[in-house]
Amino acid sequence: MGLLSLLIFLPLLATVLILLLPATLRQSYKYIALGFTVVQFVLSGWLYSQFDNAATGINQANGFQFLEQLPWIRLDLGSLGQLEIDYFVGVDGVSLPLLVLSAFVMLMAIGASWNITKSTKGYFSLLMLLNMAVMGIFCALDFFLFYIFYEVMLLPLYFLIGIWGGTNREYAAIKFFIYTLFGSVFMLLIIVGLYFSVVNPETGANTFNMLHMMNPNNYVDGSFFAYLNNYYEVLGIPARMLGFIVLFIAFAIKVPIVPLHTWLPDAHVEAPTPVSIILAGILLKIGGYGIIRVCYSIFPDAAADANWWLGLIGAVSILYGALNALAQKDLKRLIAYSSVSHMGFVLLGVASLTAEGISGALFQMISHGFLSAALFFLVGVIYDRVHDRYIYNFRGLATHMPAYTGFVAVAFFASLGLPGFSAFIGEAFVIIGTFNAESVGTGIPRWMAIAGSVGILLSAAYLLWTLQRMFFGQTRFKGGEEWATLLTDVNTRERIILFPTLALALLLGVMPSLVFDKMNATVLNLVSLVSQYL
Amino acid sequence: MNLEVFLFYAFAVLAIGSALLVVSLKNTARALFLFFITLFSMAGLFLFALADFVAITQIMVYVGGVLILMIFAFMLSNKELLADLQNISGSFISLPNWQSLLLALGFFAVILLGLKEWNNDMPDWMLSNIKSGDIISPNDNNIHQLGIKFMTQYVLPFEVISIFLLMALIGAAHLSRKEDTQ
Amino acid sequence: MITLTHFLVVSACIFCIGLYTVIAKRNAIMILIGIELMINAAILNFVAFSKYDKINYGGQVFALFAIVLAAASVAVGLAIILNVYRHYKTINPDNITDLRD
Amino acid sequence: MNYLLNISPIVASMLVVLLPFLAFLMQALLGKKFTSGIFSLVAIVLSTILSGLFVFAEVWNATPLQADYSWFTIGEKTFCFGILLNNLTVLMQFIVCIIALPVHIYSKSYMKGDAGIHRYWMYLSLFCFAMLGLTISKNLLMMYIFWELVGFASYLLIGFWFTKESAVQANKKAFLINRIGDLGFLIGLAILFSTFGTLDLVEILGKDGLLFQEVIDHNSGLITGAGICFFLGAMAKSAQFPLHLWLPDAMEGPTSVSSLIHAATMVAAGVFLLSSIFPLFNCTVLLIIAIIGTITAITAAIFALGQYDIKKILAFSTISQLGYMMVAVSIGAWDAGMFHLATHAFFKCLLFLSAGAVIHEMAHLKAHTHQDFDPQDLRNMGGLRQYMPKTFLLMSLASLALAGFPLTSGFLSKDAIVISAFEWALQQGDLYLVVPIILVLVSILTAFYIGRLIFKAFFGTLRVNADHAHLHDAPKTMLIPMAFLGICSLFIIFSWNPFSYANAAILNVLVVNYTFPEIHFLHTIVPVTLTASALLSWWIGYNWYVKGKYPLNASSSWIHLAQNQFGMNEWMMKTFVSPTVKLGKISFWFDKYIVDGLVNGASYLIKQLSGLITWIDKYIVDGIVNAVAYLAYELGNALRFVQNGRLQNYLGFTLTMVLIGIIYLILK
Repeated sequence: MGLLSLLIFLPLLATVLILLLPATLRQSYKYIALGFTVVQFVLSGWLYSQFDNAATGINQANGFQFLEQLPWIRLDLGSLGQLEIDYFVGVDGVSLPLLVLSAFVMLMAIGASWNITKSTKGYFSLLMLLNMAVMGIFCALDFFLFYIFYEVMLLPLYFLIGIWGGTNREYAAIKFFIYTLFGSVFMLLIIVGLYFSVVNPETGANTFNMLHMMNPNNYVDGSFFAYLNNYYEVLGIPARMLGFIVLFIAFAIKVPIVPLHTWLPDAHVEAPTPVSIILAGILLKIGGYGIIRVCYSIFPDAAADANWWLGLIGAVSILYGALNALAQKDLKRLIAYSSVSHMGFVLLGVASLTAEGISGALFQMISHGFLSAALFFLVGVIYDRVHDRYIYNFRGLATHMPAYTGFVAVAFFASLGLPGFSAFIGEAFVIIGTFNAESVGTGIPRWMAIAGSVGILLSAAYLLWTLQRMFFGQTRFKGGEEWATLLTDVNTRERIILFPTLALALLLGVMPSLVFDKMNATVLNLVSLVSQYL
Repeated sequence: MNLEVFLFYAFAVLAIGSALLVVSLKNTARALFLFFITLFSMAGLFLFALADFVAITQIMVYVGGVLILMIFAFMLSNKELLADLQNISGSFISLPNWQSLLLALGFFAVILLGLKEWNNDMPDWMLSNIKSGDIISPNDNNIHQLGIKFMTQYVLPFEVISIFLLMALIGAAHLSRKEDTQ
Repeated sequence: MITLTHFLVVSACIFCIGLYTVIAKRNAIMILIGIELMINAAILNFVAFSKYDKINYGGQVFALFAIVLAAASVAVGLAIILNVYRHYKTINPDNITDLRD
Repeated sequence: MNYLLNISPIVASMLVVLLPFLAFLMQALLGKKFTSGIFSLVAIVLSTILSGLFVFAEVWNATPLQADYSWFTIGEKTFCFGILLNNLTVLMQFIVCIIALPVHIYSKSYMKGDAGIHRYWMYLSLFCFAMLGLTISKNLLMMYIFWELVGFASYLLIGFWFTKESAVQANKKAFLINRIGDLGFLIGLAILFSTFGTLDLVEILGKDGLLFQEVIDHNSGLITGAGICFFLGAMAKSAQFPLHLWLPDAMEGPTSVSSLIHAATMVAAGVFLLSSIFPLFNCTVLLIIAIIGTITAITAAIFALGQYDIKKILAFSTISQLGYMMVAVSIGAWDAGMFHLATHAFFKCLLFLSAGAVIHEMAHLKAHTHQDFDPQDLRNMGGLRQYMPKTFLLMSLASLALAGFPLTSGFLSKDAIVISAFEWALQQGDLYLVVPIILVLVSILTAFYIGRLIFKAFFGTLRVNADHAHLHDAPKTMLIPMAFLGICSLFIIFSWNPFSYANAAILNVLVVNYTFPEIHFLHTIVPVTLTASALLSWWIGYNWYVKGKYPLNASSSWIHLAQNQFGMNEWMMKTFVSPTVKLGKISFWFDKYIVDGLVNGASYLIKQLSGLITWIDKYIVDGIVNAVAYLAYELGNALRFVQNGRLQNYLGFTLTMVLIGIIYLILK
């Protein structure tokens, strides 16, 4: 059993353990979850330290590390040939940082769930199941395996939002579920189409292996997604473009992009704090990861054609999310919209198809991963105390909760892109890369970069405005004296969670090489893979 | 037409006729006595089939046993039952129930049809027996033969039927005994 | 010449009359009589066929068995009828409809 | 000891930057318990010593030094921590240190007793770190990082008294307007990166830098764009019209902060930036800079006339002087700009510190006498000369320097700019003369408004009831730094010749090739004119304000307009802020009702459709099923009489069935 399998299935073990323990030991569930996640985090740290920076990843199996390949399902389908599904996992420069991020965010989420009392058994076992699925998604290199993890992820989330959420939780849970399912169901069609178009050069059988799908030589001539002799069209869209679009939409819902983002504010607002943390910290990244790992790598030709639109969507998401955030009165919703805006940078950077842009986008994913997690956690702090997050109900928190305000200010400034924090590196390089795109000739015009930078301005506007409205000025609460006693400053547990997160943001902002070194070779490989079709 | 045939027809008519009367009569007592005649004529018909011992048994068991049992049961039952059974009111002959009649006639037709078909195609054992002449003739000592058969070939059924008869009698006695006053 | 068919026709007549009695009569004792008629018709058949079986005498033997059975059944049947009357104060089967749905 | 003395300028300059950062960290870790600010003080003292002895002394007028330390690699491009030490950067660093040091000392007593003093020291050290880092960055990305960090520190310090509503509004405004500039800077970076593939200043601008290789058209739209973008950055930081709005509001911060950040150092960073990347600008950009600089200079001077708040007068004065520097840069005399930056740093800092001392006293008076008045309002002051003679002396000195009176440093630097501007304009053509003429006008206005300040505050009689015993000069810890700055405001620091800037050390070392010829007679005429007009304006001011022969209606609408900056704040609010907020609301409405409405509409439609399907299912599909079941039931019910419990009937049916079966067999 390899390290990756261990990493993926450790949480499953925790789930089993939690389910088996009798309810009288319910106090131990969170410790079990915490223990397993800590082990997982250490394991991911070990992977990080053992990672070979020179490996190129993306489309070559030898570019991946910690590979594990086991035949999983082998079925003779008669005239349809041999069904070949592998348990095939590995990491490269794109997935490794996300893997570490996931382990970290999971740790935060467990910490944030410390005070959950409602049926802890179900809660923690679902959380661990989610953990497994997420790890699996980032490691899977077999499309079928990927899809299974992708769907498995939905189920615990649905219950976590639907059971432990806020007042409108059912609506939010169903909306989230349907939205994601909408994307993934069509993804399944494309997976099947790809399966029948691609053969494994060694066995001659059709395959779900993503790496084989990335090699044009493995496509059967004249098959639905073939590079050569492909005359298939659906509604006038060439088949490969269609495949790209459908996969893109599936992942774009997760990112989320602007017209498909409406699940996000609802889900975030209704979800309990830890789930918001996971949603913002990991789930949104799956979208970006999928676009890079699947859309761009398997359909580089279509990606090269479509990237103007992707850039446009990214730019629109940035501005639109920021403008919406400006209009929010609910702190959590504000942060949810800011996520839309910040994830727009990811799309813009990826679309730029420059090494700087894509690296910036990946960095932005990492940075947004723990910054948004920290922000949601911070919202959770006051929501836990007074069950209110309406911005105008608070005033002058700075004098009342100085440490909390300190954390909030750091998190706000970090996420509005103050240099020295990680978000700055991500956003700056997305903009630099996007601006550079016109010189390189990837079809992204410069005004998109400028639009993106206006988004940075707007993000400063809404975050500072919030800071001014909620934290500065004379102390005044809607709940009066009662709130004043309830609103105690951050406690040790919260400090333990927040401090490393923000310290990490600072560390990565000062030493971005910690992430860039791991991904450079991979990103360059991706750029060269796609740019040959430009 | 010789005497034998004439007698056969006479018995047959008597049997069928009395049976019809048994059915049609409303008075149970009368019907019982008419049934007595039917059984007698049936016994007569048995003779024509060269089954003298069966005929005797028929008379002894049925006429001497069953019928007497019935009449006694009838006579010895209490007054209300008697009145019920007599049921003298209404016509002398009850009108036939048309559905039942239809059914009975249907069966009759089917049986006749079967008979007609059957005549053209007798079973093998009969044909071979006819051919080899193993047919009971009026001169045969039936009783002797039956006795041997009962004690050899059919000893097991004979014993079973004896026990069965015993059980039936005990059962009947048990059923018809006066209920214990609680 | 009295053929087998003669017997069979008579037997058929008696059987059908018995059948009718069993179905149509509104009197338990008459139903019993109908049964006896049908049994007799059967016995007649046994006996008539027995003529062609000198080796086994099966027809006659079973005719005798049938007679015994009939006697037993009458005994039991009568006992039942008496009990039924004692219970329901009637022997009209139309009035005993415990089997109704 | 020898070893210590042998540290290289590079290491020393790094230490200069890092020491305040260490102080910041210490102060942050120790938190509330530690209020003396000793770390910050020690750090800035050490920084100043290091900067002066090991950096400035070593590099000034010597070979530039540089060092690169690999930072991170993105794609194939490697970015480095780079330190560039040349005349310009070490000068700037030294100025920052030498200004920061007295301000630190001054703060020690000025901020004494404030509840948030620990934060004050923390922020101040953070600012020093960022500002010092900004000065010696070799890599433009690093410069950008420090550029934003100074803005952040400024944000924190403006909002230092965060319970005050106006302060938090002001710091938000400052940060956001600075953000606009930062974005300009960022886009400029992007343009440079996509043009040159690097952000290293030396690689781009060095002797044979990329910019001077013939690969790039110097007048291309992209380079123009880059120039405009960088200027946008400088505009916001250096408070150029119309992005100057934040600076007057920034006066909400402690006065010591205003003196350091919003007068001497940070706001000058824009000028510094433009000077460092000067070769990048082509004629178009320079013209734009000239126009903006001139407009800034004149409008700010006019606004300064109408102010009553002592700090706001100084703020507008700063803006106006920054406009001067911008003009200097735009005409190609960026050395003059830097010279003015240096001199201005000292006397403006001194002005602020003096104003701080005055405000300090007024606030004490207010607290003591339990009166309610604004301690910063000129209208409440007067006659302070008697109570605070030393402050008066120092402030007058600084005012003279500001007005460009001979023997002060301001005389030299201002003359350098105005004369160069005349020379430039004469070379360029007639229309360009507008610029120097406006500069002269501004100079007169400057003399007038600063005279007004002095006369109103120090002459006449105090306008609020005063318990005279409580008004006295500031304590020594405040006075000594002020005196130090006062000395620095004299000509001797910069040039041995009090009447000609030609001998100024800064101008001689920062070698700039002027594109215009020197015109000798201007070098006499302009200083004389300026001095004479300054004297005239003071005479008028003395008559108006001290003698009380005020000819204007105090409530005239012109004064009001000047006071509230021609309503620019409101106009900006109406034109940019409210529409943005409104746009946000509209887009949220759009999101909530249109986008989400579409989603919900789709779900509603699907629900309706499913309702229809349900209806069909219930009444048609299930209807058929039910009909079959109903039929079976009715049939069963109809046949129920069969099950009547009559044995005979059962028998009859059985037999009928048997009969039918037999008939079927027969017929078959």
